[in-house]
Amino acid sequence: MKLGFYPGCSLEGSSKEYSQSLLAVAEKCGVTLEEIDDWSCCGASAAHSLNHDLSIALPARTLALAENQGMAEVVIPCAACYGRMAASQKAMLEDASVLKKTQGFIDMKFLGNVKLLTVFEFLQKYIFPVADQYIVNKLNQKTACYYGCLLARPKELTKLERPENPMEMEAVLEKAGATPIDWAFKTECCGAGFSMSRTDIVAKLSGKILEDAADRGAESIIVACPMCHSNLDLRRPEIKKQLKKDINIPVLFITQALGLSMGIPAKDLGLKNHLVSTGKAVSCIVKKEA
Amino acid sequence: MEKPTDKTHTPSLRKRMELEIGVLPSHCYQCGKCTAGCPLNEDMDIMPSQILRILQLELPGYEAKLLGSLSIWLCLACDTCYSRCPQEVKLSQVMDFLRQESVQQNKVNPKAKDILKFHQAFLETIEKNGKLNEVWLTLNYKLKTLNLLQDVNKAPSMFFKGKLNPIPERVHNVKEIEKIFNKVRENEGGTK
Amino acid sequence: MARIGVFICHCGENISATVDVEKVAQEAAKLSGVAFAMDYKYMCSDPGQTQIIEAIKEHKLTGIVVGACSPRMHESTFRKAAEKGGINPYLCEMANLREHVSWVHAKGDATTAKAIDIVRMMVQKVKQDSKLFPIKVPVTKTALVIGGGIAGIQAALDIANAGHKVIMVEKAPSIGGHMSQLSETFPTLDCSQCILTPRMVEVAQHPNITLHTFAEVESVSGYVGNFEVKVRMKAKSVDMKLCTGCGSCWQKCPNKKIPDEFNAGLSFRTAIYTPFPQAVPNKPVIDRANCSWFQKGKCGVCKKVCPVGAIDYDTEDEFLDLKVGAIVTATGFDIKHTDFFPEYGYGEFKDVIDGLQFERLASASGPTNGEIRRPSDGKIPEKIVFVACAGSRDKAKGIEYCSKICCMYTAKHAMMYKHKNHEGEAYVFYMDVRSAGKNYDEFVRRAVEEDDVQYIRGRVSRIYEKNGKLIVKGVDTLMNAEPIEIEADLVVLATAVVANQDAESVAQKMHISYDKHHFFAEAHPKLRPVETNTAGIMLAGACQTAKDIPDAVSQASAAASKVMGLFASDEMTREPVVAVVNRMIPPQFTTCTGCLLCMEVCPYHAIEREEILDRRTGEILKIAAKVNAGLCQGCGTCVAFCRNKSIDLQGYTNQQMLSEVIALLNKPF
Amino acid sequence: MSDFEPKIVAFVCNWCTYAGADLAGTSRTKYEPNVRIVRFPCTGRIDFMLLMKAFENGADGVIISGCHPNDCHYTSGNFHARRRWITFRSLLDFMGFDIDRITFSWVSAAEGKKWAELVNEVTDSIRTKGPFKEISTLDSSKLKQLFYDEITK
Repeated sequence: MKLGFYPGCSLEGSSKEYSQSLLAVAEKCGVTLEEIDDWSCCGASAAHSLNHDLSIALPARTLALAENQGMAEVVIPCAACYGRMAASQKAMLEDASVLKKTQGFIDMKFLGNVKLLTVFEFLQKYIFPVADQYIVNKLNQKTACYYGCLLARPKELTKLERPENPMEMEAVLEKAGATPIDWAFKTECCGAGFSMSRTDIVAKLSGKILEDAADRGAESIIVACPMCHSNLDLRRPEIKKQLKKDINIPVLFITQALGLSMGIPAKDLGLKNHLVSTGKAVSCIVKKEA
Repeated sequence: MEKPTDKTHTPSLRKRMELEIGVLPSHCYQCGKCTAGCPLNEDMDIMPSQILRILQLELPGYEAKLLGSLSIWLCLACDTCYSRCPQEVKLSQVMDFLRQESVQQNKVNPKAKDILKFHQAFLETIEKNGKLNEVWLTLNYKLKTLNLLQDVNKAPSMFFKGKLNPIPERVHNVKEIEKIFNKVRENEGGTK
Repeated sequence: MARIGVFICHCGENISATVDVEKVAQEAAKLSGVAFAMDYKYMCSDPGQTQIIEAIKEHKLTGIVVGACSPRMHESTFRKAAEKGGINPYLCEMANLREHVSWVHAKGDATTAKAIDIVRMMVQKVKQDSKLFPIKVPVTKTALVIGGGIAGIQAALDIANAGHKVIMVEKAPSIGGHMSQLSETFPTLDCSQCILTPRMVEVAQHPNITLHTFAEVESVSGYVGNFEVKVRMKAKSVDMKLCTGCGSCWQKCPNKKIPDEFNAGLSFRTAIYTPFPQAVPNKPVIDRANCSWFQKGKCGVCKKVCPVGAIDYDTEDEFLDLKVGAIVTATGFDIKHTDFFPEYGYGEFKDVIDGLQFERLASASGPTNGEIRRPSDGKIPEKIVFVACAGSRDKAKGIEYCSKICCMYTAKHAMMYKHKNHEGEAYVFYMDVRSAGKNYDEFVRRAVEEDDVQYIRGRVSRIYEKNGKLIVKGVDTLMNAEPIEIEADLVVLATAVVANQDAESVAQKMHISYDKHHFFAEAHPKLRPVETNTAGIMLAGACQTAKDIPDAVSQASAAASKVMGLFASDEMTREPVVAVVNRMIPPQFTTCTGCLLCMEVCPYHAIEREEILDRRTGEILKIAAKVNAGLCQGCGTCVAFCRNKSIDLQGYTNQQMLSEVIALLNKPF
Repeated sequence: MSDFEPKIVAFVCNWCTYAGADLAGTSRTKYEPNVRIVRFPCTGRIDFMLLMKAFENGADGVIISGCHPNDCHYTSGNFHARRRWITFRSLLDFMGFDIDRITFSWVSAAEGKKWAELVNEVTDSIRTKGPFKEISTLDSSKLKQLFYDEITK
């Protein structure tokens, strides 16, 4: 059984470290991820903003490829990509006319037999069962688990039990020996696609998020979405201007955090790639007593 | 229902929307929960709940008002509204629909031009490469908006941190992607 | 050989003006089996009826057809006449020559022809008629009231005061229901317990009322006037006769951390407990699920301290078999709890409470002795936000209906808060204020105008905790949908009214129908609002739908009056228009194959499965359907469904209907 | 054909449509005299074989009418009637019976006018259809063939 992998564009660019750390963790736990050959962009918010058909067709191509390459499951770590792919799949499976039209666009067959996994589902299904034997460190810090929009909503796609206050990420962090805090901005929006076109909005929304995390004593913020990451990490200067104060809580990808607990060296997790130094988070880590 | 405004008897914006995306404004009872929860409500010129209200009433000139609004471009499709709506009105889809209409009828709000250009730059980059390359996207976007200086200070640091990767990743068979784009366009009768 | 008499009425001019009545009579006379035919100006008049009576005697008639007005008008009149003439009243049929002929058609042959057709039709029918006799059903003049809330109490007292025996069954250890939990009542703001507790005591002391608390109905069988009910008396572990209610047991009980149902979980009670000080009966029971004696097998403190030795750990559930003539169902309602609302914190914020909890906070007998303090830290809130329609009118996550009482009690809550804390601020997020009722809207206006409660039109999207405050993200749709954020100390959700958890199973036990929300269904939404489809079972209070106290009480009295009506005579007389399964001798020769399709389709559960046994060996010879004449209402659905015509409807038999149809078309006879 | 007057039989329930017809009378609403009413306690009681009998005995058209949905005096009789009618109707249709000769309708006790209109409409349509002969000319072998074709499709 091949376990497919769809990195998505950001994970080849600004959020390399996400795929890097995901693959590192997977490898550590003896799980091989196979990248969908010749996958293309999901269209992200641009496609569904400007062209409905395109927003279904673009993911459809990749989904069809995955099917042809005989993948039963595909891991989609990027929350945004997952959202678009799942939406596209749902649209085609629920409406025959959409399916027909889309197959016309991509001129490929689509069967809909690939199961899409969010990063949580992947970790729960493939990493959790074996994780304990590899976890050597306690992260030993207060973390604010940040889901953002696309991991929590809409619930018919994300399949979360408690969309308003999910706990999936917390489960992972507890395994990694961190203490997740209870906070209010878990599922608030960070500004997503506006990081370039409306930086002011990003600064405001991400600002609120950082502020609440800081107020509640978070030592690190954990994310599972490249957009959330770049907004909370790269946009720190703008946020600083917005809040008129400096918050230097590092933002880690969930897989980086897990990787650290497994003692994977920082460079293999791409910790250096962040704008906000992750040193603070790393320094808290202690050996896990047997 | 509003009478068709012109001779050609095209169905009203509301009717077209109902037919295309199957969202019925009549289901909204104006509780305002969507507006209350919207992360961008402070920046919007027309509140989400009011957008539905306008669609319900269809007062003369309402189409221009909606298609020219900034709100439809500010919506980030975070689906907070939909996930809390007691009547399950898919507001984010309404926004998508209105955006596309406003582009087609080029009524796009001047304040939203940058957002639109970003989206267009994004799609063009994909059309060329099949994948998104942030460097290309950024350049393309800057050329469109001409605010070339935005983020230049960031570029070097990002570059050294390996966040920027100038050599674009491309889909082997880019033609395929182009085909998809063309077919979709044809299907729409050459809009955009 | 049938000897039918036909009597055609002119109805003054009403019929004769357009129908040639003489001709109709003449034609009728020619019909086979017609021994006598006449026409007369006013058949329904005294002389008219006398002529019928005499004709029956003189011509030895075996049945009569009266061609006059609609049977819905005068059927009973002429049936009585037939009876006076000495034939079975059900051997009289009416041909509707006025409403269906003379008044709707112009004068002419076609009209007269139609009149003749109808007469011929009825003549054929009456030939097929058979003697029928009204069904008499004895009535047990004892009523069962299920549920001891205000509705049940009202119904029980009304029936008992009318001189009938009443048995009340309440599942909780005390009667009183939700009303006993309320602080003050709208729109008068008088103290709930002050008006309720006297009624509770009255019930306990009433000579005609037998009260069974801590008991539940197990099963109901039988039919109107003759129900058989099995009641489970849950083991109280306390001898009610010996117990003096001194209270030393629960004062000493070590299990002190059990959430108190009466205080809506805002305080704790002991394992042996009386729900509240004014409880009726005011004697404790042991909650075995939480008692260390029953869970761990040790403790026994209460037994030691009881001065009269009333504690008995060995009592077991007992069953009671009751015979009652009527049942009043008053099982009440429940509300959604705060954990139902994801966007309002899944019930994890201590200071987000529901309406019932606020009632307890505001009640003088409550955990804070009537001081409104927040559950988390006991501080007196300076800002309270009330959220109306929490779960109501929310088809996506809650229920689509309006819970009816929330608008009023929310106004009351805000008012009471302002009365107790003049400096405090009260905000109400609402969608509509529905205050239809005597002095209701005035009440709401008072909250706004005199107690300056802030009403904001809009739903609350989210509530979260920050630095000991609750951030309420709402909107004011009346002000250009302006987003509004309030830092509140306490949030009260006016949560939706829903049916009881066990409503469905109760309904199934009683064979009454219920809607998709598990509220019990009335027989007719307008004209029979307190009866159910099962004759003899009435509804009272919020088990039917969300109701406030005045509505619940009036429905209870209405239900009581229905019961009294039933009890007015020793036996009920019912029209013999009921279904019968054909029977022969020996019984197993019935054509009924026992497919019991009729049982499926009968709306009244009037059809039972009967085993025809061999007299000697007792083995089952055949399964057949059996109609319970007490329950059958005579709709005849079973007849149409019956696969081999083994079940038939008296008064509308297959034979009768068929001969009507044939008579209509194949003319002349 | 022009002087053809159709024979129409109406199977109605006692509580709604029969009362409705009474109301038409008391309010003197005039309508075609071609209809003959057979009174049932409830449409749920109507055995559809009676319809066939009616046609067999020379009816040209049949009306079935009872209480509106949810208004049934016996709560569900009219639903049972409707359900059975839907199945029965498709059977008739399949057998090539002209189902337009049967009209299923709801007329409440308050709809005297509607009753009158119903009768007039049906009378007119049957009048244009002409007398009903199919049953007498029914050829069972043809039926069998029909059925065979259907199942061997």
